[in-house]
Parts: sequence; structure tokens; C-alpha cells
Amino acid sequence: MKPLNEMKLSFPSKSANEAFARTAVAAFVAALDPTVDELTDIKTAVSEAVTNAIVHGYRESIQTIYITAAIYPDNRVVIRIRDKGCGIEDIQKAMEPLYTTSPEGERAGLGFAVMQSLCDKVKVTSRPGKGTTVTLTRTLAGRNG
Amino acid sequence: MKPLNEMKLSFPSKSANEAFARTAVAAFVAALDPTVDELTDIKTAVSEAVTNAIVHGYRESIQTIYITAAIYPDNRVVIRIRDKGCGIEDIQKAMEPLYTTSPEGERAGLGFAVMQSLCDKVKVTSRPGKGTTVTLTRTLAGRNG
Amino acid sequence: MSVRIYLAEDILTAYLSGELDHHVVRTIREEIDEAAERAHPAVLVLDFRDVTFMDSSGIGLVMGRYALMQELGGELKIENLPNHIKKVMRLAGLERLANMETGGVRK
Amino acid sequence: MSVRIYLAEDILTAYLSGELDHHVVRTIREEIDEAAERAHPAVLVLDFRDVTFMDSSGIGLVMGRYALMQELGGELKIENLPNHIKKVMRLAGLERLANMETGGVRK
Ligand SMILES: Nc1ncnc2c1ncn2[C@@H]1O[C@H](COP(=O)(O)OP(=O)(O)O)[C@@H](O)[C@H]1O
Ligand SMILES: Nc1ncnc2c1ncn2[C@@H]1O[C@H](COP(=O)(O)OP(=O)(O)O)[C@@H](O)[C@H]1O
Repeated sequence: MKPLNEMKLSFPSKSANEAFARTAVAAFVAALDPTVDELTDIKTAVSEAVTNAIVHGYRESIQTIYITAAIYPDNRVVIRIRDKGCGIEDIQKAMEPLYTTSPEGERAGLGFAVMQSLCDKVKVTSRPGKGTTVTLTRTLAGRNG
Repeated sequence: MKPLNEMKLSFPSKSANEAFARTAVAAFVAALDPTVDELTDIKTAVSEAVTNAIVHGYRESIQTIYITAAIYPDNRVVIRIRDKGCGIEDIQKAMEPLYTTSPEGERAGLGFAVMQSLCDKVKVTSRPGKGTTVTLTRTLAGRNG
Repeated sequence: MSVRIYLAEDILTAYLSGELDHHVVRTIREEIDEAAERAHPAVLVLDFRDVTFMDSSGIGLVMGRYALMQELGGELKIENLPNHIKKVMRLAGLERLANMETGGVRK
Repeated sequence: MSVRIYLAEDILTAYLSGELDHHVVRTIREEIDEAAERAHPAVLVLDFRDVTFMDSSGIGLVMGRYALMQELGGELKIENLPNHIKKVMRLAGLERLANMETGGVRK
């Protein structure tokens, strides 16, 4: 299916850009007239993935984060968050609730759990040393749903 | 001077994306803690330039609009809006208040006038057949200014 | 963005709300013009009270309705301009239509 | 984002406001911990009334303060969770700490 609308965004992996990234994605999705809850869910999931790219992918060094978002005719929103950072050795383990490699940073190990709860689908592809791509899919019921 | 922060954004030249583009730029600039007036000025100027790319640059065909925004240490915000559309033959004439090539579309011919009023600097580069780049510069006084 | 249009006696009032840009101006223009052409009002009022954002597309909207009301032999009034919109109208060189801000543009 | 911290008797209350993400949690954490380590309160209250956004970084903040209060021999209470934040706490698998939602997490 061809998207009705799509956008690409890139920015440095500074933690100040977490708010920018989720707000920009929300502004893009706003055209679908989502409910406040739907918009909050999407912002939260994007915030998790962007924070992971900053904290884990790039380990707080300043490099570039890439986001694409697309809206499909069936009200499906697909958001891809990509880093060219350290990558993930064992994706299944990484996605387990409470698993974290940064307890000292007070990460709760719940980022993926939150994404999975708030999205219909979370796909993670990663290559150690090459980077990680998280693809979030959420179909909006919208105001008539 | 090296920017403190910068972002790149691209999206199709659909008029529904006018709102998305100005909101995304505003979200990026928000980190500088601008006043409501400063934020409104920036949103308005970006909206003018994006609308011009859609209406004039691409003449309502759907192609890609590119935006970059950068924040400098002196609180300067530089926003570049670029299209690969028809370009402008006579930039000076195009920038004259009330000059428009689309009166039938009820364009007022005041887009550049508004940009110039709301920004410290408006730079336009264009090549007929190649496209147009509008660079908006605005220094924020912010809440202490 | 939306527009609600009311006719009372020979005054047609269009209450605009939301963000007024090139994207939404197209449909709003059609709705207003259709109502005006049907009602032939003595006065068309554009009420900006609930407009949260406006760029020069809004100026085009005003100028176009001004032309239409001239054609229809009526009058255009602009009401309740929020400050950020006054600024665009003024900055855009519309000082000569400054009486807008106090309520009316007369032919 | 900001945090205002008040000590009344032996209750230390941190009123959080704004968007609670990884970026702001760092400084907030330091402010709360400094106050708690100075005051050694019987109860630390985190008040979420004015938090407009929260991701799992906020859960890390809660869990970390819970550990700190255990260490200091005190208690942590979570108050005034807006619905969207309850959702993150709950969805993140924190049902077992569900008594948060009614006011307190006891040691
Ligand atoms: N973009 C990424 N790059 C590298 N590792 C990642 C990335 N995202 C997640 N991880 C790994 O997966 C683990 C679990 O992530 P998550 O569930 O979000 O919890 P948390 O961020 O709290 O650690 C992280 O601790 C990290 O080891
Ligand atoms: N991106 C662009 N590509 C091609 N032509 C442009 C572009 N931007 C502006 N122009 C030209 O400059 C003229 C004046 O622009 P402007 O002051 O914004 O007024 P308006 O958009 O109301 O016509 C336009 O009518 C058009 O001919």
C-alpha cells in the first residue's frame, strides 16, 4: 500500500531533542484527527525509541538519529526510528521487561514494554556495530472509532 | 559559528503539511524558551515559505519540500526552506509587496513581506527550472530579552 | 479549522476558528461565498475571535471577500482580531485598511 | 519541566510539572535526592498532578526514589497520577505496585 503522506526527520542525538522528536511526529499524525489518548500513546512510544537511540545506541555521544513516519489509507501510522550506533546483540533479551544494560542511569528496562503496550506492532532490527531500527505501527480508530 | 543544534525535515508538498511544517519547526525552536510572540512569528514566516513552495514552486504537483533549522549560540535561529520547483526569474520583483503570479488563487502577494517583517533577515536564492531556497534568520531575545 | 455561518436580518456573519492557512482557506472561501451569493447580505462580517494562527493566506481571504461584497453591493466588516492577527494584517502593509481594526472596511 | 520541593514536619514533597522524560529526569533526580539526603524524611511524596507527559524514564525515577527511601529508612508515596501516567505505570507491568495509584508504596 502506498502511503498517503510521509515525512523524514533527522537531528543530533542530544537528549533535549527527545521532546522535539515526539512533538514533530505528533504534529505529523495530527492530520488524521487522532484522539488525545492516541496522540499521547504515539508520543510516548516515540520518546522511548528516541531515548534508547541516545542512551544505548550512541551511548551519549552526539551522532544523528533518523525518523520516518508514514500514514496509510487504512489509518495506519508507521514510524521508524533509526540509529547507526552500537546495535543490539540479542534483541529478544533486550525486549524482555525489566532488562536493561544501564541500571546506573536509572533506566527501568521498560522502554520496549511501553512501546509494545502502546503500539499494535513493534519491530526491531539491529546489527551489532551497525545500528538499530525500531518500527512502530499503530492503527488509529480516531474520533469515530 | 557552529550550530548548537540542527534538524532536517522533508515531506511531500501537500497543503495539509503546511501545519505540520510550522509546528515541527516551532517544536525545534522551543528548546530556546522563546516567547509566545517569537514562536508565532517563526511559525508564520515558515508557513509563508512552505506555502510558496507548494503553490508557486511545485504549482500544486506533489514533490518534496526540504527544511533545515539550526540554533546558534547567540540565540540565532536559521531556517532554510527549499524546493526543487520552477524557480523565480526576478527575485527582487517577486519580493515586492502585493506582487503575485497567482491572483486567481487569492494569493495576496504579501508572503515575502510577512517573512521580512517577522524575521531579521530573509535570503532568497533561486534558479529558474531548478528551484528556490528561502533562508529565514531570527535572533530570539527570549524571556530575559 | 472550521467556519460557522449565520444570517440575521441582512447581516451574514462567518465565525472563523482554528488555524487559518492556505490549506484551509480554500474550503472556507467556498462556504462563505456560497452563503453570501445566496443571501446577498448588506453586511458580511468575518469574525476572527477564535482564529489561533493566520498567515498571509488569511489576508487573501479578506481581500477576496472585500472584492466579492463590492460586487454584491454590500459591505465587509472584520471583527475581533486577536493581537497576533492584527500584527500580520498590519505588518503586511495593510495600515491603509487600519479601520479594519476598529470594526469596518467601508467601500 | 521543573520540580518544587517542600519539607513539612517529616514529609518531603516533590511537586513535578511539565514533561517528564530522560532529558529532564537527570536534573530532577539530583534535586530530589539532595533534599532527601539532607532532610532524612519519614515520607517522600512524588506529586504528579502537573506532569503533562511521561515515558518510562519516569518509572526509573520512581523506582530509584523507592530504593533511596528504603536506604534512608523512609517511605515513598506517589500522589495525583493523571490518567495518561497511570497508563504508562500500569502498561509497563507495574500492576504489582498498583497501590501506588491509591496513594502509597509501602516498604
Ligand atoms: N537503539 C538501541 N541501541 C542499542 N541497544 C539498545 C537500543 N535500544 C534498546 N537497547 C538495549 O535494550 C535494552 C532494553 O531497552 P528498554 O526496554 O528500552 O529499557 P531501558 O532503555 O530502560 O534500558 C537496553 O538497556 C539496551 O541494552
Ligand atoms: N518557492 C517559490 N517558487 C517559485 N516562485 C515563487 C516561490 N515563492 C515565491 N514565488 C514567486 O514570488 C511571488 C510573490 O510571493 P509572495 O510575496 O509570497 O506572495 P504570494 O504567495 O501571495 O503570491 C509569487 O507570486 C511567485 O511568483
